[in-house]
Amino acid sequence: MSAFSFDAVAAILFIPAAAAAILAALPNYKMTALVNVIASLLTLLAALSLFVTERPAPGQYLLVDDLNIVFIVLNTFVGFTTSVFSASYIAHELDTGRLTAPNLRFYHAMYQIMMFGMNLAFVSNNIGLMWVAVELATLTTVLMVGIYRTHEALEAAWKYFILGSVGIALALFGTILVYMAAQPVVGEGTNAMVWSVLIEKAARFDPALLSVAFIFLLLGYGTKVGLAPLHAWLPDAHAEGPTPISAVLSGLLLNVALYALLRFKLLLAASPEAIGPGPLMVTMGLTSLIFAAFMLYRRRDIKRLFAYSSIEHMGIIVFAFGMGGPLANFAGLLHMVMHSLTKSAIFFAVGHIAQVKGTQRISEIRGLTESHPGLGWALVIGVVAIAGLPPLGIFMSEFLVVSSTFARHPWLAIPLVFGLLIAFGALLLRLTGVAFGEPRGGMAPVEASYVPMYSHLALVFAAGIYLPAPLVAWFQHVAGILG
Amino acid sequence: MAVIFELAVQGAQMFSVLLLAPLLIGFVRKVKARLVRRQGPSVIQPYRDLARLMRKEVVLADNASWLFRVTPYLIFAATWVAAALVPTFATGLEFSWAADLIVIVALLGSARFFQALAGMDVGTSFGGIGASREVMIASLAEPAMLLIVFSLALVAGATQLSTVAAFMGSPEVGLRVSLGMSLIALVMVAIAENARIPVDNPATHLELTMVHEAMILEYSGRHLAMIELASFLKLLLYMSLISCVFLPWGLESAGAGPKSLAVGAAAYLGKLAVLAILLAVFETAVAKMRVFRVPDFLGAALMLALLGTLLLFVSRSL
Amino acid sequence: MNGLTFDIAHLLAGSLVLISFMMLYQDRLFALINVFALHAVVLALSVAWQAYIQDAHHLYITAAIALVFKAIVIPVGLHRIIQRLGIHRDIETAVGIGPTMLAGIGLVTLSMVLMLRVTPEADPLAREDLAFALSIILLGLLVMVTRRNAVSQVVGFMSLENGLVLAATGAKGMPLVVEISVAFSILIAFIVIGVFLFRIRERFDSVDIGALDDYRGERR
Amino acid sequence: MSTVALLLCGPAALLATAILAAAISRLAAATRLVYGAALFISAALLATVAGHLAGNPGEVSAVTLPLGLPWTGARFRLDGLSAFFLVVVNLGGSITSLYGLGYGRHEATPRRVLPFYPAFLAGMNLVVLANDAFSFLLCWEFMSLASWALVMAHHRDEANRRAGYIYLVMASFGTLALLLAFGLLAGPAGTYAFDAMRTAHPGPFAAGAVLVLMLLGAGSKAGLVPLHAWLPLAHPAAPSHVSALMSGIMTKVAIYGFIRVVFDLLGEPAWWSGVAVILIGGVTAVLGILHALMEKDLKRLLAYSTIENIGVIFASLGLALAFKANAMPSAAALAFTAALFHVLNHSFFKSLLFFGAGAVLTATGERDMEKLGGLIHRLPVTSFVFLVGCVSISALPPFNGFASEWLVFQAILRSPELPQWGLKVIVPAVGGMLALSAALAAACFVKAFGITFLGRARSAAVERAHEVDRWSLAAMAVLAAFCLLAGILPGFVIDGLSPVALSLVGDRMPVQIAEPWLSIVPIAESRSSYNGLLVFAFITISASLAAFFIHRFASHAVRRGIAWGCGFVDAVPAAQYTAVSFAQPIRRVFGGFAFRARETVDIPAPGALEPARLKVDMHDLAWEIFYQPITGAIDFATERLNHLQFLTIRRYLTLVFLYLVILLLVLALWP
Repeated sequence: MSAFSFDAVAAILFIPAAAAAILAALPNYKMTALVNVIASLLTLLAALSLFVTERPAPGQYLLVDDLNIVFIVLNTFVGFTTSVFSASYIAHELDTGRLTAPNLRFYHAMYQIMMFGMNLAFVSNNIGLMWVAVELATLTTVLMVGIYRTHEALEAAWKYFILGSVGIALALFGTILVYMAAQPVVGEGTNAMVWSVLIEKAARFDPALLSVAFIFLLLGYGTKVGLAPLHAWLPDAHAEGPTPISAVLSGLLLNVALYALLRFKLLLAASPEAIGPGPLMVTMGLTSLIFAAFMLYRRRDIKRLFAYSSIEHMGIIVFAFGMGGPLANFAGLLHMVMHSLTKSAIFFAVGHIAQVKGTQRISEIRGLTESHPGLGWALVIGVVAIAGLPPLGIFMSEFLVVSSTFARHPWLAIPLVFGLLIAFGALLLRLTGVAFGEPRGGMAPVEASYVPMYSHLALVFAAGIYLPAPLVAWFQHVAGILG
Repeated sequence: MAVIFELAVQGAQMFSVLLLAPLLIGFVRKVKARLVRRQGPSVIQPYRDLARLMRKEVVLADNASWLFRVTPYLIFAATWVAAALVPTFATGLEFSWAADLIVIVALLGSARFFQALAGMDVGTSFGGIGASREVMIASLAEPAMLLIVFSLALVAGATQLSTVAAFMGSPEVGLRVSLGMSLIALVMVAIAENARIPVDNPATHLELTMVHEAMILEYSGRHLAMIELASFLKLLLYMSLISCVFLPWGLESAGAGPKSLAVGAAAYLGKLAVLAILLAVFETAVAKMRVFRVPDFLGAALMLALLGTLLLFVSRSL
Repeated sequence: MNGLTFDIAHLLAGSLVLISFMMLYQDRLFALINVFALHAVVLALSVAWQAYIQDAHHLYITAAIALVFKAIVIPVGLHRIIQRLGIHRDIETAVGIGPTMLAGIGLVTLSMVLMLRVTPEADPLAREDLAFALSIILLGLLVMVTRRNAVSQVVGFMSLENGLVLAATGAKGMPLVVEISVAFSILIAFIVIGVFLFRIRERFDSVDIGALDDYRGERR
Repeated sequence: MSTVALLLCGPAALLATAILAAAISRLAAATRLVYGAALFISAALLATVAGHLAGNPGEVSAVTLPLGLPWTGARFRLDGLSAFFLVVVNLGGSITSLYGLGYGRHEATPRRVLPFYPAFLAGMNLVVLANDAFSFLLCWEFMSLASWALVMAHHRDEANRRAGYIYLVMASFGTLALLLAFGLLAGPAGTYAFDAMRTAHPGPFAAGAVLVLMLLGAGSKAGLVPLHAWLPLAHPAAPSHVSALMSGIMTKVAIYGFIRVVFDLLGEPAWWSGVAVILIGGVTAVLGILHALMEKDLKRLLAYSTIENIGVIFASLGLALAFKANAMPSAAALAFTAALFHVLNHSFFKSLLFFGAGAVLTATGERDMEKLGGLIHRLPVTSFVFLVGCVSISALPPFNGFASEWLVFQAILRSPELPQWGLKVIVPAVGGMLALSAALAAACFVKAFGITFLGRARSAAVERAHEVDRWSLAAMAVLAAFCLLAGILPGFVIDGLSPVALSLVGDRMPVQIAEPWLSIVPIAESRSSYNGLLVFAFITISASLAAFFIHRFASHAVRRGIAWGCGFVDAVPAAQYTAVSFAQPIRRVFGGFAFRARETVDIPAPGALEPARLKVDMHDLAWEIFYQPITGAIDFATERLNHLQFLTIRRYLTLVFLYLVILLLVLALWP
């Protein structure tokens, strides 16, 4: 049994890696999309099998615990749906000639490497390994953002690359500091990087070192999370890359970095004299939320608009985790899952829209609910969901965050509510323009399946009405772990 | 037996106000005429006018609607009911509890509502002028009236006219500044509501400042008679209101015997005469004011009424 | 550990900081690159020393990488790029030298203060090394943000990364050091190639520039 | 199966209908099907509640579904208050659906109305039943969302889009305010069930904060000044029967929310809370009706008058709070009953009036009164029922509007017994304001009816108009009948409301049905009493007496001729009095302070041929004082921040660098 379960973890890593190799080698590019989908599906199945099988004991490099299993399943699921969406999307790109066959092979290989990197980051029990994995995922996305080779795409990729590298460096320094803090206690060697070991002995680590370390980690991984003012790469990367990549960036990569942050937050919380991570995260969260909310108003590119909304939501999540406590942590986890699903669904919709309308400029898209009802209403539902209106999932998490915060620290809730309202105003303003009014732009029907989009929305809707008890218990347990 | 008697008294009041109203108007006109050294028409002239109007045919504008034809009866009915519910010579009539002071004010309000509508029905400019000015005046008169009611209710602890009258008759009222203010305010409101000088001139036509007359400009014959009679009743109503609240002497409860009722009736007539003369004197003494001075006039009434209410708190230290 | 080894390590690390200051001082590209080569050499020495005293032989690889790749290959490459782009004449500091130096001094003190809060029972060598590494990193960032030219930004980044390597090697028995240094060298190679391919002087024009002029149509 | 569980089937069925409607909305029969289903379901719900009330009004039944917030569950509860509002909602809902059966057929884009209409009804039902903060807010916002979709039904019109936008933003502002209020009530532990909140009494500061937040949250939905700005935009934008629901019913649901929290969950109020609510109510009433008077768009006029009635209701609720705070339960019961009675009445006549407006719209395609007129000849039935609505809303006896306002005044007349000087002085003043608003309402509806239905036709559209379909007429007739019945038999309503009052303010009004001649006596007969039935009887009798007398003894002759008009003959119908000119005297009196209205007349030089012009400019002060600064501030902030989108990489790096240094400094200075 345990043998098989170990296979499950291995499979999560092995399948994407193998798929990447195959895709890179595959001569027939028509096959690539299909292979990509299949590989993602297999990965998803492997991830799901983690539920039924018993988990391996935490090793020096790999670990499966209650915290990361949530992320893994979410990651593989969105990875799968995105691959389905990407298949139709890329086909269209081929027709319009924005991409060529070799591009395509490269693209799909990269896709799988990225999945590999993210899965590795989730299952790794070694902070060094986690760092490597996160950076691997980041660099692959850099290459994919630049895939269109247009002036803007290259600039976006470059910006992403430079800021990302600085983030990488800072995060690495943080990791080294953690090792140094651990080394006197745990002893030299790999053990001083094994998370499950660290978390036990963290109380005896040097608090000052840990504090400095956390600052560097916060900035390093925070750059990936896209927290203001480290966010600069995010909007352009979302706007200029292929839409499936935007979906993956918003839905998954941000989560990966966030997950890393959470791990270190736990570490820091375990050592009492060290600087409290809560206030820092709350501050960064509020800053990002309010900043992004204001930035939403002047956006002209629809993908950049939703990129900023991702920044806003990351702000909310980081705020929630910063607040801590069972309610806020529960809300944070829920919000993260819901945001991944919703935002990727929105990007699916946006991808179709951009393809039928032939533009990403908001001002040139009008009356979608009339010209493309299926698409338009999906966008309406998605934006309504992302804006935190019921009966969709994000409403529940925002309800919990705001009400619990107001009961505990009223003065923190005021800016939070303020930011939410500002962001809502902006999103609704753009939605009204895009979804209603005289139809404008291309009228051609969409030849692609809405299944991924609507399945995400359905999940979000269901979660807003009813959370199954096991899931709730799970989340509550994890929230408890997060303290 | 008693019930029948009380019903009889109620009925007596209903028809007596109907009969008295034209006489009152005739009396006022007579007095006014004499004050300006004119002979003036006889006191019963209003009856003659009404009778003649009744006999004449009705000339309807082409586009007059059913509302236009129904309204006179509605106005008349509402005013008559209101007038019948104000204690004249006796309090506590059989049906007096069917409506308190607020209801009476509101009944007059409904009459005005339909009158304004009728004014707009034909679609002449004059009707519009009349209606719009009437509602403007009413919108100021009614709050004033309500505040008067308020201070009365504060003093007497009721809005039921019979109770108020009985209380005002009782010795413990004494003389109160606030009551004086309410009286003045009530008089001002009454003048405005009855379209008397200086707010409006009941005896003019073809004047751009007219209000009441402008609304009923299109009426003729029996319809006009109804409306005229209603306006007569209204004047009577206000006079009996003032008399029963502020000069409640001689008012008997309806249960009392015929003799005391007769006394009450005599007293009532006396009060009416006095008030009529005062009205006539006042009207001859002052001049009609511009329509857009009327708000100031009524605003003053409103302020007086409010002031009376607040003073009452002080004097009573409620 | 005896005093001498400690002093030598200390000396090397300190001289790295000094060289970072020298970088701040340069306002010509060629000079900057040369100083950076020196920086790399000293780093190589210090890494080697660490390898010797911790007798961790894999660290020699790191030292070698530093020496060959950073001290020779990259600088040469950058020289050629500069000639290609023809920007060797540029005076390319965004902020004056003086303020930059002051800021640098401030940063070094800051890192000292931070590290002195670390409890002394931690390995003193590690502590000192950390203080220096931190200041080198901060100085590297300073170089990046005070220079206009992509090339000098790359140089700044590389010096930053030298600081990382210094810290990593200073940490006793830290695994993955070699891998990391290799990974970083590749990263840097990418950056350099990027600069070369895209002819990046400082930046592309930003994409969303059109939105600068506000459009009243959508105002409420 | 408990009553509430039975009741929950209703909204469920409505939601199912909504989904069905989304599927079949292309079909021709869809309209009839959906409205028929909605009618049936609402009627069934109404019957269930009526049965419950008839059986055991005091009984409370609750149920918890395994939905919504996991550890709280979706709780629903039926008590006196929710039962009453369920009656309001479903009575309105069923009659509106009846109207929709006819009106819906004129809908150009049924696909944008049919799915959301049942959802809207379901949302309102669920809000009234919800028994925990999460379900309440979820249903509340769902209600807003559904109505927003309905407002956006005619989305090609720029004005409607703007209305929908402002509406939803204001709605979510309100929701966030409610959310904060519930956060305070729930406490850090997060006990979101209403039952738990009821037992836990917050401190004075928290209670005050909750009251303010409720005024913001529920008030913004109900349309309290200055949060009303969205209402006159959004309500008219929707199809007329939806406008009726929004104005007549949804605002009542907002009031339900206010009552539920402030009277039920919050515990004992402080006396100043009464002051706040009374003042806001009075101001809202006066400003609302003044705005209505200045309108010439029929539906917007109605929307503004909704604001006035909401003001009256809130003032009365504030009185109830004040009495309750001073342990005067009987007076509190009087004020509270008056408020609920007015809630019911307003739901009647406002729906009726919006239906009428809808009928006019279908008949003529016009909402602008300046283009209407003389419709009484074209739409006899509609004009009659509309007249009934006008009389009722103008608070004239013997109709229902008067009965409830009379009760409000009776409650005001008990204010001298209040101990606090503030209340003593404020309440009479507010009483004056309410009287003013009542009189202005009469003026407003003289104008509405007179300009729209009387006079001569102002446009060709009117000439072509003809009476609307039977369904609409039936719906309006039913409502008119209700207006009269509630007016002449108020005793029954009052007694029906007594359990609610008993449960929330601790006392009830004396039993009314026992009174002789079915008159209503709030305190004592010697003090005040009113008998709508008798007044109605007297008026009819004396009117018919007079008519009989005249037709018996006087002449019957009638001659038609051209209008006399003192000899002036208005050449064109356009020369009639218009809505604007009708409002001019009142604008002269109140416009100065209410709208900073300025009138400028430019009369051309003697001999010049061009006409003289009267120019009036008015300002919506609420808009200018509250909303424009906010939007301006947002614009400014976005303007400034937007530059951050266009920095060079070096500048971005600088940001990161500075942030790092700052954090390190913080750490260095950390104790």
